[in-house]
Amino acid sequence: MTLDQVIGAGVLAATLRLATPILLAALGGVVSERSGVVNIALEGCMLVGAFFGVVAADRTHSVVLALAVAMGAGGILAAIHAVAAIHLRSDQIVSGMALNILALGLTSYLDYQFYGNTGTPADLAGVPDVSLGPIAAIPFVGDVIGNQNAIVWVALALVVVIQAFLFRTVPGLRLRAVGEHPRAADTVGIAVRPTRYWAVLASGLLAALGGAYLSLSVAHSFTDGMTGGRGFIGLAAMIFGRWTPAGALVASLLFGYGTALSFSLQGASIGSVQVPVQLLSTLPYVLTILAVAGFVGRSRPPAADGLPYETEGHA
Amino acid sequence: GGGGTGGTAGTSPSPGKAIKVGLVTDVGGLNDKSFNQAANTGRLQAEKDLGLQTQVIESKKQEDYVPNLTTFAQQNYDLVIAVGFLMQNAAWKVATQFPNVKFAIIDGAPANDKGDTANLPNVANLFFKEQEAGYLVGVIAATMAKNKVGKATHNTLCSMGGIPIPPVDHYIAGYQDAIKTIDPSATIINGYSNDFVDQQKGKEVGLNHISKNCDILFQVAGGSGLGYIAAAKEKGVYAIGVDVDQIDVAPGTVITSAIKRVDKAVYDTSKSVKDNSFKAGDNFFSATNDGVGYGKLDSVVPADAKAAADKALADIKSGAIKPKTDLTVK
Amino acid sequence: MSAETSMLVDMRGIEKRFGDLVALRGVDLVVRQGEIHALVGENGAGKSTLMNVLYGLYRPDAGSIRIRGREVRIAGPRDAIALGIGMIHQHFMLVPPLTVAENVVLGDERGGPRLDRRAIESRVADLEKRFGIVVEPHARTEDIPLGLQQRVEILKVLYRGSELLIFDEPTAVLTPQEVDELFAIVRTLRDEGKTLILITHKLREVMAVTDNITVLRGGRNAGELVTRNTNPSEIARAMVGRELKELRARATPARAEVTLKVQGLEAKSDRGALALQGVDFDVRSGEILGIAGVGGNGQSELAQAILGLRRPTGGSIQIGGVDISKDDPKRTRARGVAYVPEDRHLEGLVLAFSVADDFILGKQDRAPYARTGVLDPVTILRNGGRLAAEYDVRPPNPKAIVGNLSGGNQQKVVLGRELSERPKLIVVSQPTRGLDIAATEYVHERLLEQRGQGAGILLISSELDEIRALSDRIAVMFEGRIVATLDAASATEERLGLLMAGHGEAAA
Amino acid sequence: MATEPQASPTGPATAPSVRQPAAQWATGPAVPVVSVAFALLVGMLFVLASGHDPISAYVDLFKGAFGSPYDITETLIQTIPLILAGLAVAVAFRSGLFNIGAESQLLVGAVAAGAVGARFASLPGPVLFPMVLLSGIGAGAAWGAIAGYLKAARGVNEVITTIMQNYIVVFVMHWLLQNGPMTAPNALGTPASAPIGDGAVLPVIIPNSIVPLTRLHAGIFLAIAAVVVFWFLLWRTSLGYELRAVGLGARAAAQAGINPRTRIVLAMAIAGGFAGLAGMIQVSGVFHRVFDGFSAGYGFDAIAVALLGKNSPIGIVLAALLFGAFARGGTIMQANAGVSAQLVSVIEALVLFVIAAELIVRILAARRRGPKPIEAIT
Ligand SMILES: Nc1ncnc2c1ncn2[C@@H]1O[C@H](COP(=O)(O)OP(=O)(O)OP(=O)(O)O)[C@@H](O)[C@H]1O
Ligand SMILES: Nc1ncnc2c1ncn2[C@@H]1O[C@H](COP(=O)(O)OP(=O)(O)OP(=O)(O)O)[C@@H](O)[C@H]1O
Ligand SMILES: [Mg+2]
Ligand SMILES: [Mg+2]
Repeated sequence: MTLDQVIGAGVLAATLRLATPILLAALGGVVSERSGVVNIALEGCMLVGAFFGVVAADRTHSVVLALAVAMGAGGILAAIHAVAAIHLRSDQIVSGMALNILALGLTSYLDYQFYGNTGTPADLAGVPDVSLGPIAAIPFVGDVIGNQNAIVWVALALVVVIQAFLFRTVPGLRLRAVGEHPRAADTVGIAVRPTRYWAVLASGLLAALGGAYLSLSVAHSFTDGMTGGRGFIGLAAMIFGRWTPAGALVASLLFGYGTALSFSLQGASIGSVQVPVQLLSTLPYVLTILAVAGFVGRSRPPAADGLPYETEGHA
Repeated sequence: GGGGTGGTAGTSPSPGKAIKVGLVTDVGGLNDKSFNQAANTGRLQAEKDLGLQTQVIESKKQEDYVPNLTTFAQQNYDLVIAVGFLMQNAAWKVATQFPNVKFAIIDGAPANDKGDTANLPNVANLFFKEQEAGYLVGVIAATMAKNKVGKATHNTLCSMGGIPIPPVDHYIAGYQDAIKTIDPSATIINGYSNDFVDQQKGKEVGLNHISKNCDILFQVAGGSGLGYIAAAKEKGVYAIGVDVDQIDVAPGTVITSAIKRVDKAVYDTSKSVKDNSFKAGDNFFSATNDGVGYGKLDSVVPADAKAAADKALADIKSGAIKPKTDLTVK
Repeated sequence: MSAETSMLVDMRGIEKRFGDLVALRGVDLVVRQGEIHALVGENGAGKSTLMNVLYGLYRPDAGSIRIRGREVRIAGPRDAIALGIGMIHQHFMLVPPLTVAENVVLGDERGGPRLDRRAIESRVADLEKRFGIVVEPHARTEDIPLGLQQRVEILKVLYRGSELLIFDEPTAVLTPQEVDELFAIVRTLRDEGKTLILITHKLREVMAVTDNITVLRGGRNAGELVTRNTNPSEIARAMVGRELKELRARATPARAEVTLKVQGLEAKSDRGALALQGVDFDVRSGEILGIAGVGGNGQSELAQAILGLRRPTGGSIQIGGVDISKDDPKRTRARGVAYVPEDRHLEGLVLAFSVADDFILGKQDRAPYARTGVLDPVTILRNGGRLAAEYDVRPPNPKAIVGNLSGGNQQKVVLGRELSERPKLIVVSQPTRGLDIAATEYVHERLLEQRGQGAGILLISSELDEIRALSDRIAVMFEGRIVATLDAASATEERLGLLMAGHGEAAA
Repeated sequence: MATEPQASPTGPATAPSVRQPAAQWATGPAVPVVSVAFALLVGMLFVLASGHDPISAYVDLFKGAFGSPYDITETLIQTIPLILAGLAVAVAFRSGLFNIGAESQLLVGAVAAGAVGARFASLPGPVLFPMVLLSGIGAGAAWGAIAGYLKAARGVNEVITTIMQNYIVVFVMHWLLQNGPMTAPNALGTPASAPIGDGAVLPVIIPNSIVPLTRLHAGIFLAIAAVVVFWFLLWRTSLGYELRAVGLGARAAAQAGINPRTRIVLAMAIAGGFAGLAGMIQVSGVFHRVFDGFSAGYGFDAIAVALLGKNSPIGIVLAALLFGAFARGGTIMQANAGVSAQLVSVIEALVLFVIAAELIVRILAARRRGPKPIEAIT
């Protein structure tokens, strides 16, 4: 085990890449749950984002359109969840699970319909990397951040934007009020349900962007179930990060770092014992549990998280 | 796809009762970018060329194998094909119940509840010698690396498996065996994404390998391996595909593919039922009968590399070379 | 000002149904400009419902509303706010993690989308200065005492320029000082020309500050009274339909043995501050010791420490001579300690349980309700029916869900559970908060009955009337200490008030 | 000290919620039936759109699930692990916890059962079977208890722990079974453990002379027993009362002498036990060994099963049957009507969604409330 394998520029760069989709899902979770709606359909939103992004990139050859379509698809899925959760006051978890199953079935059905045995075309328009010019030339720093994908930067910027939105703007204040005490918000004339609709919709857009990152930035193609549970990891990151964007960033980075380590340490040995690759793969998960148990501890969700708002219910 | 694209359309079914072939995938499903997909290609080919009536069931869970095979057997299918070694025991169970139905298992033989395999009179065991395919692409890669062709300048060759299971490791073992034979000084690195689906994981392993100067990356990881190829494409190095011909996945990056003709196995076995030449017991698909091989070559592959591969192919056929099945470098 | 325009609110024939339940059956309410109008009635009479209709939270099924003579449709709080109506709800409508200033301006933040905290805080500070209602604008709302939270509610309404302020049971959770301060504010507001509607169960308050009174009973009007021409018993008669009982005179307790002995007790609050700093007192059997004090001076921590819900950091708690300061609630209760917590929704009851199930909370693992860990549903149900009847729970259905009972009836379930096994010591906290006269009377009778049977009772209440009416001795708590212990006879309201405010004197 | 802020349940607050009175009309027995019918109707449009005959597709779906004794037994085989994993989720929900970890608890139970069953394969059934049974349940319980302990002692949200645990187990199983400590020498291509001893095998309960080929094993009795245990435990024992009390009102429970911390650990252990039993049954009844990729996602379906079944015993059984029927019927739909597996998933998701959203009921209810729509306040 060398220092380079543990904190080398390669590992840190990989950390950023691996954290990005989880971060985007977690940001979606933060926005939705801050408004009081549990959205475990994030995984499904990511998946439709990944798929429809590829379809649009294939049909339009435009990255911008591809991203728009990807996010639109995530938005639609989220909107369905919003109707169930907000309007119909359905069980939010069942609705989310159903939409996850739907997304998996639908994307893989359509993938086969559209691309059959051949897979997605090879010349897809992809989201480009951003070269930071002179910064890229700086040793180490340049190796870490010099050539990251545009969506990585977008995700990091979104952390700042959403953190500022939630805690430094009036609409953010209202959104938090709706998630903590919807009736109080209602009594001062804040429209509870529309606020929640927007928040859930936004969560779908964000998660779908995470999915599009996987298909359009990382893989340049779509494969069934390619999100691999990142939506759920994102949920965990959201909780770990105490329902704040900055916290979600820390959690996602930690998780990404664990995953990056599990690759860079392959073949390394502790003393004379070579660690089995399969056990190395547990690193990010174990690390997350340890971090939460060791440093983070109790975190409390928004008080009205997951509770449908009954306008004529009792306070 | 790796199947020959036959052009004979309009072959109408034989006037008698149509032969029925049922294909049961393993849990990887039809879109696995790997052998289920290849098997399905073979099925569709057989339907088209041979006028068979075919159907496919995708298994969602391991416990579905028995009922899924049974479903076809009960409906008096002539041939039921189980795709994947995971179905060895299921195939044994169902085949012993339906002695009048013919079965075939890709990558396996019927195995009883104890795990002991036994040949059954109505089951064809379709085996592939993946190490031979691995060896052939290893020859191409090592030759290019040795001669510093194109971007292959570091004489470092890598591979990535999905998970370390025998069919995967056979490919890699053959690959490494060839490299060691051609250039003992070459650096060999192997890794695993521990996943057959996740592209990002595959890509990260690839980027990690490239940072260690790998310039030829051989993927044996299904969908996850597409990420490995994506890494090669992004960093401008070479990749080698697996199972089916993946040259079109990333033209200019993928220099060739280690091919396992699952489609051929399905097609040939279907045909054998129609022709009444069905052979129970072990059927090997190897270099000898074009069951494995290497795929189309990119233009960057020099003639001497192709020549070396063809020579190796001949030696394998003649038995002069027997590629290893154990990894040289873990 | 003509009679017509002086009529600020004119509600006519208001009806409201919740499913099969008719909460309002054609109620009229007239409130004149500039008056303080009392709205009284027993629990469930429909007071809150009527006000929720006026504030646009509920839509009436029938009836009309005129504001300043003009017929209006109030479809939501926004409409109400626009009409100059503001409501201070019984259960505060504050978002706990937000600051005071944020809560005040929420929904009407003014200025751009950027949340300019400093501007908001200074605006709120100006408002506070104008009305003389002072709260730290940048404090987190969940960190400040209930009395201050209520001021935030009032500020919210004033901020929106409301002319009509509806107070739903504003004094239920306030200490006497806070009540006095509130009424001072209320009078100032009237003098400023505001109109106020005050819902309360306390007739003393009605007599003290209001001008006119509307009485509701069972969703109907049961009387319109002018405060200065009436008296408490007339109001009570209209509300309850019978005369008020005077509390029976109490026999002085026999000098009995000490049940609870607390010595040098120290404990920390949830936030880590020293909440109890050397508390000494004892409670004898057959005696009620009242703990008076402004909320937040350690009363809650005291109750929790005795119960074993909070581990003391020093001192001792003895029941019958045995130290229990390290016991958990289960062991404490096994020694004959009963507990009526101040928050019956959160702490007293599992609201989703049936009445019968809530009656056995804490007794679920012992005979006759369970044997070797297996519940006996027949016994539990029978016990539920018996206690429901004995404690006058309405409806007396042991299968009813507790969350659907009225506050008074919920409290009866708590009492039935806690008092039915002849406890040695009863720790009671705010036992009649939010209850109407009849229910309050009922609770008091039950506590006196326990005293008569020899139980020692530690009564924590912010109602001085309650403390004085029930206690044999009164201890005053201030900043985590007992600053004085008085005989009931010598504890005048003035003396108690001074002590509670920290103006000490030599203990009597 | 014990007054911990349990008031607002971490994890989804819907979990232990009392059905709001306003939702009480959503309970009639006809409701799920109507919902399923409606969902199938919607699914029909999808089948139609994909170019298949919806009527025959549905006939196949139904016939596949219930068309013959064999099909019924296959449906039941699918249902068994769903019931048990559903119970694992439901016990936690009832205790105010969200258990996303039924999947890994099931796997851990399977691994333990497979390891013990293979290691002591030569022991006679009366000795071996209880050993395998207990190791499956015990391992699942211990694995579940870890999440409970971390929550009780360190305040770690169980959602995080159980999600992470799911992944950890998958990789540990890779290691155990791919040339690892449990790998059987003659497993051929399959990364699998050695078969369990005959004594540990759950027998097939219907003779093949009556229902040819059936695999329906005695695990169904264990599943039924588990449902009864679930009901009895929660509603007929002191512990169950305590778990529900903690789930519905932790502070009230705490002041009454019920320590929420210990109950949280117990609840997760019991949940893990049910899931572990599911894994053990899959080993003893279906596969007779453990192999890599053993997981079938039961633990995730179980979340839907539990919530669909409203965390009640009968509800869980019915919801599991619905899922089981889809799993089995979907196969036949593929084989006969040629409807692809993904499309079957889509229809399944639709059914789930319609039932979850209680669409029908809520639409009807909105109507019954008359002209004032509940969402009118803006
Ligand atoms: N949201 C609701 N749903 C159903 N019934 C309700 C609802 N709110 C109030 N009620 C019923 O309406 C009646 C009047 O209740 P309301 O809250 O107006 O009484 P109140 O006079 O304010 O009582 P209290 O003195 O206890 O505050 C009660 O019988 C109550 O059960
Ligand atoms: N959702 C509801 N459905 C039916 N009745 C309800 C509902 N919510 C409240 N109620 C009824 O409203 C009445 C008032 O409820 P509330 O909880 O305000 O009681 P309360 O006497 O004011 O108690 P407290 O002051 O302790 O809150 C009760 O009679 C209760 O039965
Ligand atoms: Mg009220
Ligand atoms: Mg009240």
